[in-house]
Amino acid sequence: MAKVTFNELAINNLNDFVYGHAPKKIKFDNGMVIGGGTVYPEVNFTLPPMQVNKNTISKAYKQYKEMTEGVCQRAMELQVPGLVIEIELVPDMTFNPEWGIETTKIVKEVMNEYQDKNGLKSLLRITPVDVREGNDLEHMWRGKHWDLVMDTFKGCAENGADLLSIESVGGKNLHDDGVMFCDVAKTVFSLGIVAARDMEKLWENIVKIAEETNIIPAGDTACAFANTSMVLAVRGMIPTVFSAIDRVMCAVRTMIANEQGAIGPDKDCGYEGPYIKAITGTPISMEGKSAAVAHNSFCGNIAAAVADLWSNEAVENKRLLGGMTPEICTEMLVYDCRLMNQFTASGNNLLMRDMLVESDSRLDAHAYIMKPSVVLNIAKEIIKGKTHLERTKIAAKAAVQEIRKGFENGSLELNERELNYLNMIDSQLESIPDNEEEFIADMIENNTTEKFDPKKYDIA
Amino acid sequence: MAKVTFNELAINNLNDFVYGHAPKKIKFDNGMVIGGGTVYPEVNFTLPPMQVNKNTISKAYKQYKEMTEGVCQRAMELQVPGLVIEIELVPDMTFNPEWGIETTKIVKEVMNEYQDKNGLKSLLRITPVDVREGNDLEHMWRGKHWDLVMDTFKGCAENGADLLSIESVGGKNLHDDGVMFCDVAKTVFSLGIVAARDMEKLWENIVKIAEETNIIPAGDTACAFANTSMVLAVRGMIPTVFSAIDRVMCAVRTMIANEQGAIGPDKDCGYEGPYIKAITGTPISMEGKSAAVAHNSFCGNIAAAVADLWSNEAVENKRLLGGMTPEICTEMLVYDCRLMNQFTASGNNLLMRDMLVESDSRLDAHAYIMKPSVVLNIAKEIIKGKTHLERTKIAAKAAVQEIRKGFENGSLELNERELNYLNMIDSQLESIPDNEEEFIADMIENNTTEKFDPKKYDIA
Amino acid sequence: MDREILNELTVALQKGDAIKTQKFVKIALKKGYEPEQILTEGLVSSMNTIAEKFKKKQIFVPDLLLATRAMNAGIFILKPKLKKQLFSPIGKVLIGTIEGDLHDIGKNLVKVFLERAGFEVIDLGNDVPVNYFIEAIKKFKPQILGLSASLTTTMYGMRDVIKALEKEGLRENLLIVVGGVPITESFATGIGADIYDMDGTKVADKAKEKLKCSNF
Amino acid sequence: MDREILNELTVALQKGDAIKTQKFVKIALKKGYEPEQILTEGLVSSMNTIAEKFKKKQIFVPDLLLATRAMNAGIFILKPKLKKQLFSPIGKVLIGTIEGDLHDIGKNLVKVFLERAGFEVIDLGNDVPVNYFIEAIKKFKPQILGLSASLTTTMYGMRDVIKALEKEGLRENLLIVVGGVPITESFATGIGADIYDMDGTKVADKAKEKLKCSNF
Ligand SMILES: [Zn+2]
Ligand SMILES: [Zn+2]
Ligand SMILES: [Zn+2]
Repeated sequence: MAKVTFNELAINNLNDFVYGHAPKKIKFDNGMVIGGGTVYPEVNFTLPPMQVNKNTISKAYKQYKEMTEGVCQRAMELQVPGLVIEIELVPDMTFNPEWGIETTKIVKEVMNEYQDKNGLKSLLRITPVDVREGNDLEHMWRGKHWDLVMDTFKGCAENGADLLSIESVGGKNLHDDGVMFCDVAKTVFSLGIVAARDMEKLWENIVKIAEETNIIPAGDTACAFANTSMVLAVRGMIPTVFSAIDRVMCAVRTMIANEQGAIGPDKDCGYEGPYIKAITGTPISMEGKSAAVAHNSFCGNIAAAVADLWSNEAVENKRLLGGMTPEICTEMLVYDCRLMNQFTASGNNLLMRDMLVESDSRLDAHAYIMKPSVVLNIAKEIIKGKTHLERTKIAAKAAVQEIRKGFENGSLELNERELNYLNMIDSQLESIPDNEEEFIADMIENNTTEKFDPKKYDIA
Repeated sequence: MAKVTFNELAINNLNDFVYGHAPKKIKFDNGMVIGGGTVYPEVNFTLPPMQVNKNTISKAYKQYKEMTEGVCQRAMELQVPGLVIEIELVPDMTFNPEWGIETTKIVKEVMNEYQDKNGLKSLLRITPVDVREGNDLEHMWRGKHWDLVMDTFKGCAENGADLLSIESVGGKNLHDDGVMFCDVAKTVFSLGIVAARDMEKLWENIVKIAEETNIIPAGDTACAFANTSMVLAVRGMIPTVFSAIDRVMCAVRTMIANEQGAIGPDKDCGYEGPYIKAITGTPISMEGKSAAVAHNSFCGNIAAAVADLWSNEAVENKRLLGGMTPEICTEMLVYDCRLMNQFTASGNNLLMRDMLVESDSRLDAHAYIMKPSVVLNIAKEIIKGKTHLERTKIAAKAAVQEIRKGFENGSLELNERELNYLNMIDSQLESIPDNEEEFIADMIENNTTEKFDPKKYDIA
Repeated sequence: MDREILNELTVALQKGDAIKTQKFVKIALKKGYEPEQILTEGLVSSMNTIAEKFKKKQIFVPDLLLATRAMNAGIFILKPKLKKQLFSPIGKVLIGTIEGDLHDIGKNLVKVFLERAGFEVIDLGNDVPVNYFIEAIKKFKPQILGLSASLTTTMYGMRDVIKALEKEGLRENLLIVVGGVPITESFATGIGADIYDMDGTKVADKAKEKLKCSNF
Repeated sequence: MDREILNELTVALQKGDAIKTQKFVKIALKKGYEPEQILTEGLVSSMNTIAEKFKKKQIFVPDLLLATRAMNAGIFILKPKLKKQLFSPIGKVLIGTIEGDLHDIGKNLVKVFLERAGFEVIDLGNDVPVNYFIEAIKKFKPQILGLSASLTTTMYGMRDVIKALEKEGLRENLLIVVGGVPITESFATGIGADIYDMDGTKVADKAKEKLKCSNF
């Protein structure tokens, strides 16, 4: 079970809650310090449309080499104090761990060259794909799929990765249904019970691999969960209040990586990051306006307010007039980071944080629950919960209350449709039984389908 | 000849020199005010690789319609206070004015629809291509090429354009040679004599068309001149001090549009914009980090310091994971503008300006000469010149001095190679004869080639 | 006869209340309404209103889904009493996500809209191998095949499916719709698909329109 | 014989001083150096040093151009005195920018590097129509054709040129290099070009290499 339970906030004072600074900063041998005052760009790039198989894998390697060279070259020309590169392996590179491992080697080699020859400091985050899905999945924690994920982590850890992350998917299918129907009980169950149990098991093992190879178990993201809600909300498919509340609930889930020993920086697309930072004190990676290359959002600025790494999420390798997209994203991120760091250097970082916050927080509920003061208010409640389920329910309840308060005191705009859903979500929360056994039994009974089999999670 | 000569600075005080505010703000019927306090995004998009001809023109129209819809939709969702769209017509749309005119209509129609139905305020800038080049050019100011440019301006002005601009090319061929050899005398001649004469004639006519159609003659850009230097400098091909000095000289040239009656906002890629704003008081459009989609630069942040519109330069219509590139660029610009406007709303815009400035100005000579205090110092000198040639020489000399001062007082880093070129440029400037007649005669004698025929400019 | 009860039915359906919808259908039957009238004036017309509202972004996906569920609940009561099978589907669609691809929210949304438009939809789920598609097409004989891919590395799997169909002689009478985040129109045309659209609300319309002009 | 004068020649050339380069060449001849030695040890070797420095980004384009100009000035003095034509070009290149495209700085840089590498370069300038390319190829019989385009709307003009060459039976013995900001490798391959590169320093190397393995 959980190694650590966070029962206190690592950050209690709003003045200590700012980008670049984290209570538990991480120092690296090359001199980079994440959370030590400087925000670094985290550039994330991927293959353009192409098949990855035996016949094409050498082409894929070549692309990764060129993309890494382009990014390092641009970063060097722009004189960055340090650079993080993230490679989210494509599925075939986890299904064939040797391909993921070779990619890790290739990318790291270029980074080492730039570090040695040009003094460009850099770190490599490797993110295997969580392939534990599909028709032939036997079990979440044993069998072929589990072994592939673990083998990939291990091989990449031994061959150049500095940070390990994953966008894990335990409970995702249930959560998808919850989102489509804005079904709060199902969402709570998928996160507080199913996802939580998977996070414990998964991260216990990732942390072990990282310890054995002496690298950093960085953290997870609710990409498969609250990002689905967020993107659907941005497209007007579901209410933004639902995506906001879902996000806060997801913080409880994502934080389990840290309970198991992950020390940050968590993954860029975890917009729940501010909660992780406030509660655990670990540095976080965030993405916002520059992630428009991957998806739109209503929190392009506020996402930077307490970030320690600043990312573009993921860009496919394509040529635009200004060069290849990975280089272009690098340039954009570098300038954003320069500006934030300049505010820090002149002692005005709190003002910058507040401007980033104020520019977005009024317009959207999801942006609003990322507001540092709101994060601290809610985080304070979350840590009172004794179990992951209880914390998930508290998170939702506190989020509803903060959103309502924000609307009432005029710091958040919500239309009537949104308000209706806020009330609906609130009453759905009320109707979840206090008795956990009863709730779980009821949920298992009504949600066991071919898509969600509790036995694969050793539940029931 | 020139209608107005600017002999005083419109902005004398550093505290009045900031983004969003211009002494000569421009009010539009839809309520938008450029230079009135708010920075608006100016989104610029173009066709992906494709041929434009009789057979494909309808496909091109379809793309423009879709791109405009995507941009307007995203801008509306992000609740922008106002939007500027710029269409830089592709060459075939100036060679066939009817195609440029039809494109203007199509784009404006979508904009009007969004304005009427969704309250999205917007303005359309149309920028015909300056096609006065090529083997069959008869003369810069008469004949087929001239007529095509004028017909395009006229037709677009009558069919939906709100702002007229051009990236004019008079003197470009000479200037190209000047850049490749870092030949200062030739550069001075190309800008202060050849380009200056062309700008007078060209803008006299554009202003006339704008007046007749009751729209705004916005302004020009030294895109074909100092942007060539800037991009070559960023690639390490020529010294950055040359590109910096070239930029300042170009301010004299670009400003001639304003002398002829252009009232701003000048075109985004005119990085000499801060000089235009300081001297003439007209609002300016600028591009920086978000223009990385079109070219890289060393002034991604500082470019925003005194901008009134904030642009992405030009992006080809391609799909990335987050959607089509024009929409993606819109989102990025919107967040940048939101942040700048938030600083203004809270009374901290001067601090934001200084942070934008400080984050870039130390690292590159071209960024350094965009520093507002440096701009005012140099602009003060420029306006002392009696002729365009004299102003061009003063600009170069003052730029050399400011760069040297910056290096000496530690506010600008320059390596030895750059310093050598700075000295070389300085001594080249000294050797330009004071006697203008003599200088011009000498230049014409040594530079008349098939690429540059002074007769086409009625010179000599 | 007062129309009060049909109005109440409409309200219940639009609120997505399946239990009340069933209740009012039963009452209407007792009051002597023809099952056909309850179906068209009570259920179908309200559902059309809901669908219109959704297209105009006046309501959310859950509203649409719950209303659909309520409508189906109402139809469940009516079905045995309808004189003839009013609901013969206008076409049969087979959909699935390409092998190696595990995202299916997008596909699921498209499915909802196709069903709404009167299609019978057979969903093969996600991570579907090429030969599964082939076998299912032989078995179900759909008029339309919907292929979804959300990853740049799996989108070429669509081409593999289309090639396999051609090889098996199954391509000709099939309308192929492809969709997913990375899919562009030119990609769709390039691999030989008929319809490209990512927007669930539009796929159904386009499929209907295309079916009309096709020789199926 | 002291090598002092060759050293001075080297310094003058590397500074790009054409007048001094000519002066020192003349002095060296007077001092009795063989023209061949002045050429190889004085001019060519210093020029190679310059080119190396440029590749390593230790000097700028103008430095390279001025040194080239100085070298050519020196060769102008030496030429009548050389026993045999040492400078037979290693290949003939025809270059030009596609019709409708008026930017040529990129093309000019490539030209400089090709000349540096020993190619004879015939420059058709910019805005070149398809039939001009065809006629020039018939007339000059180059081994290499370089096509440049800087606009997304003109890049397809490259394909037109290649198609016309094929039609005229001129494609086969021609190595085609394409370049320009919007040109990607896959585009280049797609239209049937042999070499794609935007970087002037590399085009020359690649062209040399390819020529070696070709049957020209
Ligand atoms: Zn993610
Ligand atoms: Zn990511
Ligand atoms: Zn431009």
